[in-house]
Amino acid sequence: MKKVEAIIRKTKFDEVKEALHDVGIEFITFWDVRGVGKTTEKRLYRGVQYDTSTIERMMITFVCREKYLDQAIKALLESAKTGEIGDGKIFVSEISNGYRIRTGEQGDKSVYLKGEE
Amino acid sequence: MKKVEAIIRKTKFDEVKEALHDVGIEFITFWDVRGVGKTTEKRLYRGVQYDTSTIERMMITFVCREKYLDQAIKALLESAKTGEIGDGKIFVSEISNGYRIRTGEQGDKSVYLKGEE
Amino acid sequence: MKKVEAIIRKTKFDEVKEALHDVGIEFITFWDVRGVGKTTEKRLYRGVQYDTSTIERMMITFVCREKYLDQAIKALLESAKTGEIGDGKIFVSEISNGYRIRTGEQGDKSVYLKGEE
Amino acid sequence: MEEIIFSINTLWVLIASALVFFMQAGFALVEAGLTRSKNTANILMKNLMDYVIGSIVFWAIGFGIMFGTKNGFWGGLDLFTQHTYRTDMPDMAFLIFQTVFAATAATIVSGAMAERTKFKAYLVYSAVISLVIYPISGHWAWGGGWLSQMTIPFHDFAGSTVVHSVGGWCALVGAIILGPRIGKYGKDGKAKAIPGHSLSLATLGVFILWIGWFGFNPGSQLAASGTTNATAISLIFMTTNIAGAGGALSALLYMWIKYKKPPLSMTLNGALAGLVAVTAGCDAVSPGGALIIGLMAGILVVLSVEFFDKVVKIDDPVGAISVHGICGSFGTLMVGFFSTSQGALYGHGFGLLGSQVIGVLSVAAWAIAASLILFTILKYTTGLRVTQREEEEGLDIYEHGESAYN
Amino acid sequence: MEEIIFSINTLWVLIASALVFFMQAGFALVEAGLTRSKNTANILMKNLMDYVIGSIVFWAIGFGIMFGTKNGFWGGLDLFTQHTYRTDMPDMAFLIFQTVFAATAATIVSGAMAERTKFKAYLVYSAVISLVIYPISGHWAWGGGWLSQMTIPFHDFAGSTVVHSVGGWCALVGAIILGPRIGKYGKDGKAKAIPGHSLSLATLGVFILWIGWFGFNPGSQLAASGTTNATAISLIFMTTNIAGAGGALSALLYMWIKYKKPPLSMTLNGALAGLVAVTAGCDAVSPGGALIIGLMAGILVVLSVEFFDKVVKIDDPVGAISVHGICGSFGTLMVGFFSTSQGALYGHGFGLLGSQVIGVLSVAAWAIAASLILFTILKYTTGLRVTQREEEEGLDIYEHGESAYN
Amino acid sequence: MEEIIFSINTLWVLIASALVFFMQAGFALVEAGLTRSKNTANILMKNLMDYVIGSIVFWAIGFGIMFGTKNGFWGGLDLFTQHTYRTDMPDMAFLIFQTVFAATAATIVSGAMAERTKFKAYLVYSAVISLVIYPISGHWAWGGGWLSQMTIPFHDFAGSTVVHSVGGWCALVGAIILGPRIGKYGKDGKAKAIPGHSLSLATLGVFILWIGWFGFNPGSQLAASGTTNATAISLIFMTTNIAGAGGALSALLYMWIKYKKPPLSMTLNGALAGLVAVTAGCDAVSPGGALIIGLMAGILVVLSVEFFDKVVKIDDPVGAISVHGICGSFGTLMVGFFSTSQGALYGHGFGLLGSQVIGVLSVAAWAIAASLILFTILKYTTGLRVTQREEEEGLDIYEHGESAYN
Ligand SMILES: Nc1ncnc2c1ncn2[C@@H]1O[C@H](COP(=O)(O)OP(=O)(O)O)[C@@H](O)[C@H]1O
Ligand SMILES: Nc1ncnc2c1ncn2[C@@H]1O[C@H](COP(=O)(O)OP(=O)(O)O)[C@@H](O)[C@H]1O
Ligand SMILES: Nc1ncnc2c1ncn2[C@@H]1O[C@H](COP(=O)(O)OP(=O)(O)O)[C@@H](O)[C@H]1O
Repeated sequence: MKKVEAIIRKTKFDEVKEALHDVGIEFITFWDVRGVGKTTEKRLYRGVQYDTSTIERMMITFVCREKYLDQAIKALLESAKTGEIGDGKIFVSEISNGYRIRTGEQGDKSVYLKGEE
Repeated sequence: MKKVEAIIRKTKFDEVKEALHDVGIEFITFWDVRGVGKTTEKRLYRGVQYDTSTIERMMITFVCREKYLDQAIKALLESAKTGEIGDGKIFVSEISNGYRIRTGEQGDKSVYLKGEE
Repeated sequence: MKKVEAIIRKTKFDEVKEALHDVGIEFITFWDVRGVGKTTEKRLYRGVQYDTSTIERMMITFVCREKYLDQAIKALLESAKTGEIGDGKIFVSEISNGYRIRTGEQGDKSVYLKGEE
Repeated sequence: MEEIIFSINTLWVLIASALVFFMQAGFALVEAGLTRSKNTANILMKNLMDYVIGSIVFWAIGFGIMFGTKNGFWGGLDLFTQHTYRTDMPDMAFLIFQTVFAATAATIVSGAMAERTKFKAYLVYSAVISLVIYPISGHWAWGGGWLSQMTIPFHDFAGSTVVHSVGGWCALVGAIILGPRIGKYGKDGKAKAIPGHSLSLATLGVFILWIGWFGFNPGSQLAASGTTNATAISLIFMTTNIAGAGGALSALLYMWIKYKKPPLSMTLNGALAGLVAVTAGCDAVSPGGALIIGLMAGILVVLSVEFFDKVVKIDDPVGAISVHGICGSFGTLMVGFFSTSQGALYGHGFGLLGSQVIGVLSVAAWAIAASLILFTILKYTTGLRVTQREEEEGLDIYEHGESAYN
Repeated sequence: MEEIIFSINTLWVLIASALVFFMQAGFALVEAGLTRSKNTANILMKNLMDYVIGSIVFWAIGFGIMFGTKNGFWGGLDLFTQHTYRTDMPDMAFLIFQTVFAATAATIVSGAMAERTKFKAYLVYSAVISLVIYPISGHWAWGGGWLSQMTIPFHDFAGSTVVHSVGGWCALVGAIILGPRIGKYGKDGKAKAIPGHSLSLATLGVFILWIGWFGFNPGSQLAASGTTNATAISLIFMTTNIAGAGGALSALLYMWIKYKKPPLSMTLNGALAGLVAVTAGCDAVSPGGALIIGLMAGILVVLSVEFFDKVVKIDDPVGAISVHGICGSFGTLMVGFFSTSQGALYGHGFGLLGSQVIGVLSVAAWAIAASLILFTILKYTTGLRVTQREEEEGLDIYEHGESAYN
Repeated sequence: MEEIIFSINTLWVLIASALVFFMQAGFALVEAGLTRSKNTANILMKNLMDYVIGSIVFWAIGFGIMFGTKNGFWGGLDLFTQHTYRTDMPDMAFLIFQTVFAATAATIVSGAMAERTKFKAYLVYSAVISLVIYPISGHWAWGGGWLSQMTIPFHDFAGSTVVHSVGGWCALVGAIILGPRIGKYGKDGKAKAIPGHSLSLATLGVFILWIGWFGFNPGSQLAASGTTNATAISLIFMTTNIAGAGGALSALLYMWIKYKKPPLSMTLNGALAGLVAVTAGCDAVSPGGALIIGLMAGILVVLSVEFFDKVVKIDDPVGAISVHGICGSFGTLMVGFFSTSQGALYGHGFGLLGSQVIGVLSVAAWAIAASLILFTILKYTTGLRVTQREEEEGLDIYEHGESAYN
């Protein structure tokens, strides 16, 4: 199994979600994150300037079977892209094992439902 | 060292926490996440229906030594389970190295305190 | 590529951010997390004591090329340290692949900009 | 001159009505703040709708039951309030003031039943309390009913018993029938803390309630013209304020001593407890008396919250039973001691105290009986409690299809 | 005696002014709550600044245009309001009351144009509406202008049309010229929901607006002394309250039936719709009439929000066009039916209705024409809309260099 | 007739008291909003408790010191305010109005000392300021003390100096003795921004303070009956409002020009600065004068915040020293220029200005000296500052055992 983590624009979330569903990713988990980088947008708080330009992004993550990976990445790259700086990143890593809490099933079976294939 | 990431029901958090402590997991880190999947609960906002059923979950994560892994998973599976759809998932992955910031200790030592074993 | 995840004190964030930038980490992503451990601080809510001492921490994460790893860890260890219990942890893991959404570039190129080296 | 007196009274009663109306916002914020964010839209909606429904049904029927003159038990019907009731101010002014009072009684209950009650059932309950439960007991004490006809009339100036304890007792019955929230009591039966999602909202709510009380209590004088009235409402301002301060202070100190740390959430309850307790006697006690009543109420509310939470294990997320039911009754009884003109401590014997006991008990009996019937019927018709899944995921999504925060 | 009457009127008008002022906070919270957190500082700032700018320019110029006596179309210039206008209260009291009214008209627009308008452009717009757009139509109806000189004068007691619909029509024009927010309409043109970030803030805002309305409507009586005035303001309190209740109730029920779930966000709009609708006739209708007007407005606002959102695809994040423009106009027309002394339903024929139609249409025409010119000029000078990047990342950072939540 | 005058005055003073009370909520929200969420329960608690404690001790002792007639320096003892002070309204009305004023002076300090002060020490401080520090200077100016007995009496109508600057100076001393928050100044000594956690709360707080000022300033007339009083309070409404608007506007424009972006947080301070500054002369200046005072205060507050923050490096998280201390003093001095009846700009020479200077300086000297002693004693007894760990993890958990948000 592969874990995909993508840092995307919040405004792109709906598109990304749909694109992923379309290629068979059933469940994604996400939360708000912020990013801070070199290019800074000046901020001002009560007369004090501070130049961390934290930008708001959304972290989405899902674990999927190897065979879904390529199409998921493709879907992600297409749906999350605007072409402007700040579109974000996708990182893929290895998951050694997974469990479905409800049933205790492990391995690949933890991420898809038997009979639904 | 292994990293365990579990997406659980918020209501189960207290039980999970205690179960993990009981099997020797000393520290866990957690935050709020949302999940969105195929089964959708219709929502309505000012007359517009939108069908992302984001459900609120809690992500908990901890890094532990190999030998604790099995019992931690067992504890998690038991304490986080309700048997109803939506109980969540557990994913295990490999950590190549860890550091305790306070002391700079690395490797296994970063996740347990000398002398406490 | 390596993924670094560090759980640090919120108050140390600015220092950490600057230290990382100085050693060439261009972009970091972060969010608020809470930790709960064995040492508990009693809390009280409307007369009921509850002894989860969740402490607020910040999770910061970045993916960097192998060659940056050591100096990044060093910078982190120095900048995030107070020497008091609760300084947090750093975990390093392997990333199998990365993509820059804007351009579709993958692998190492996803985390640095051509020509900026 | 008559006209001027009329004007001044009207002005005061209307302004007081606006302030009391604002208490709805206070209740909404306190209750939302002390519960979890997954149920916030639900609790806000309940607080809005009980006012909305109360406004309509109290005008349509409740007011007549309360202020009609049929007999000592109820006032009879005056559909859509057509009769004439007052000569010193327009009937509409009196009606609007009474409407916002009725809504207060109704709104108390939502807090105790928070995070697990079906919205539909709540709406029905809310209509019934403004329609009949509150008006009946209101009639007894304020509408010329039997409590006001006793030799020593029952003294509940602004409604510690008539308004607050009625809400509190209904809340008690509701919370019992509903049962505790999932996760409130561990397998060992020990109470667990379920912290509210925003003490900022709760604190703002208490400040709003406090300013609302400056309409609630002095407004109940129902007049402001003439030296007597002006002096009375000034005293009431003072006693109200001092009792609120006393309640907050003693709750804080008591918690501090007992648990080493003074928590905000309980201090807020202490302030409300003091305000509720002085409501019955705010016109009759001295500022010193008010302070003592407030101080006692602040401690009482802590003990009471712990008692319900830990001993009898009734889950009341915001402490409504303790604040309104217990401290409301307590404050009413204290008038029997602290009334400067009739109280035992001022050497006037225990006559008034007797009346107070009768009043407190009879109103409690009525509120408990009526709400018991009501909630039992609701339980077996619309159903009272949401499903486990709805409760766990939050009422906002399942009952209202939206979430309060995005 | 004269002095006392003078005092009582002053007191009432000033208190009402304070309440109406508070509506600014209500608008700020409703609009902030119903939009996303990345634009919160921006929307709050707009709500603050339109009051600030309105206070200054209305005093400097607007008031004279509105209440001067030059001719039926505009009142002329009275720089910094030096003339004398009233004998029954100080001019300053009248001025401050009118100022908070003017600011209300101005502030309505920010909601409809939220999340994408340049701050600079908003400030200019906001000055112009308080300076001239609102005063002109205000003059027609309230300043002795032509609408008040018709045989059957146009009846808009507290400003359903003069205040609310003016704001609503400007909002309509602004929202059209701006275009929808990024992401509001999918590629297939279907409307998407962009949920607001905090229903707690929005609900508190509605409660604050509601209490503000107790200054807005009864305050428009501009007097409280004497039985007639006291009775009038009491009635207005009642009709205002009942219409708000009616609006909330019918919006809730309608949504419940249609979508199976009653959402808070729309119920809040329903309450406001009822309050706006009754504003024109609050002095002239019976409580029963007010209830019916409110009930109708509650449903109308839902239909209208859906119409603008889904059919004509005008993106109005908080529903300002529907609440203030549509329901304001609707409520004004209803006076023609429900006025107890002049309305068609009470057998007085359609004369008043005719005047109401003329008033509603002429004010709408003026507001739309004036704001069309204004926004077009702004579009080609300062620019009206922020860049795509600013809109996506949030106006707070790019326009104000700070974020509302940290 | 006497009775009616009495009634009208009472009504006005009580309503004003309620509005001023509400300022406590405003302060609580502004301070909570401009600090971090880990200290929210603590700051809310402080704002609640200074009112609670102030209500009790001011009644018990402070009032007598302030309004007694012992001598020009202090008024003497009148335990629990038993004497008679007024004939034109009930003493209780006067007392409650003065109580809410005293609490305002007290509450200002919590903001400047936020996020690092021990709760216990704060409670003691808060008692002492309402008990003696504020009453003494209040006596000088308002209680018949020496400032009011000068040939040209010191003019501080509603307390720019007596209330606000006293709070501001105590805040200054407190902030100095405490030292800056951890992380406020970098190793290079450069000031860092520590953004507050919610500008929504802060903005609502400012709106609430603004409406509270409509009680604070016009209420200080302490009467509303008769043409003179009615005209006076109307003017005060107007000047108060215009100065607040002026302050917000100039702060916004100044920041915009200087930093290219107009931030909300500073504009809020600007509004408060204008309101504070006009408080001294709100009865004596023209609306035009009020506008100018407000405009100047809005710029002054920005300069002052930057001066304290960057130059002298005193860490004042909410800008209380600048808003209340600096702008309060500034506004008081401006009366010497802008008073239409006595001011230099109206050709009445510099006599009043001299008195204003004396008043401002003597009150500042007293407040600084008294609070210096107080805070030094606290430092060496209860301790003033929390430990490093407590400050880093947040005062909520360590001082109160709970967190504001869950
Ligand atoms: N493949 C996945 N990758 C990441 N998160 C997932 C994945 N599958 C489920 N989740 C998370 O787990 C939560 C519960 O999972 P769900 O599939 O509903 O439980 P069940 O296994 O009982 O059907 C979801 O809300 C989602 O956040
Ligand atoms: N094994 C672990 N897995 C995940 N998070 C951890 C782990 N150990 C510690 N943490 C996180 O790091 C934070 C600080 O760690 P702590 O153990 O208190 O520091 P120290 O190493 O100085 O004792 C904790 O709050 C928790 O969030
Ligand atoms: N190396 C990295 N590790 C972790 N997060 C990153 C990294 N690089 C970028 N991000 C996240 O992705 C977001 C957008 O990336 P950015 O570099 O601005 O886009 P682009 O690739 O178009 O230049 C950032 O806000 C940050 O949160």
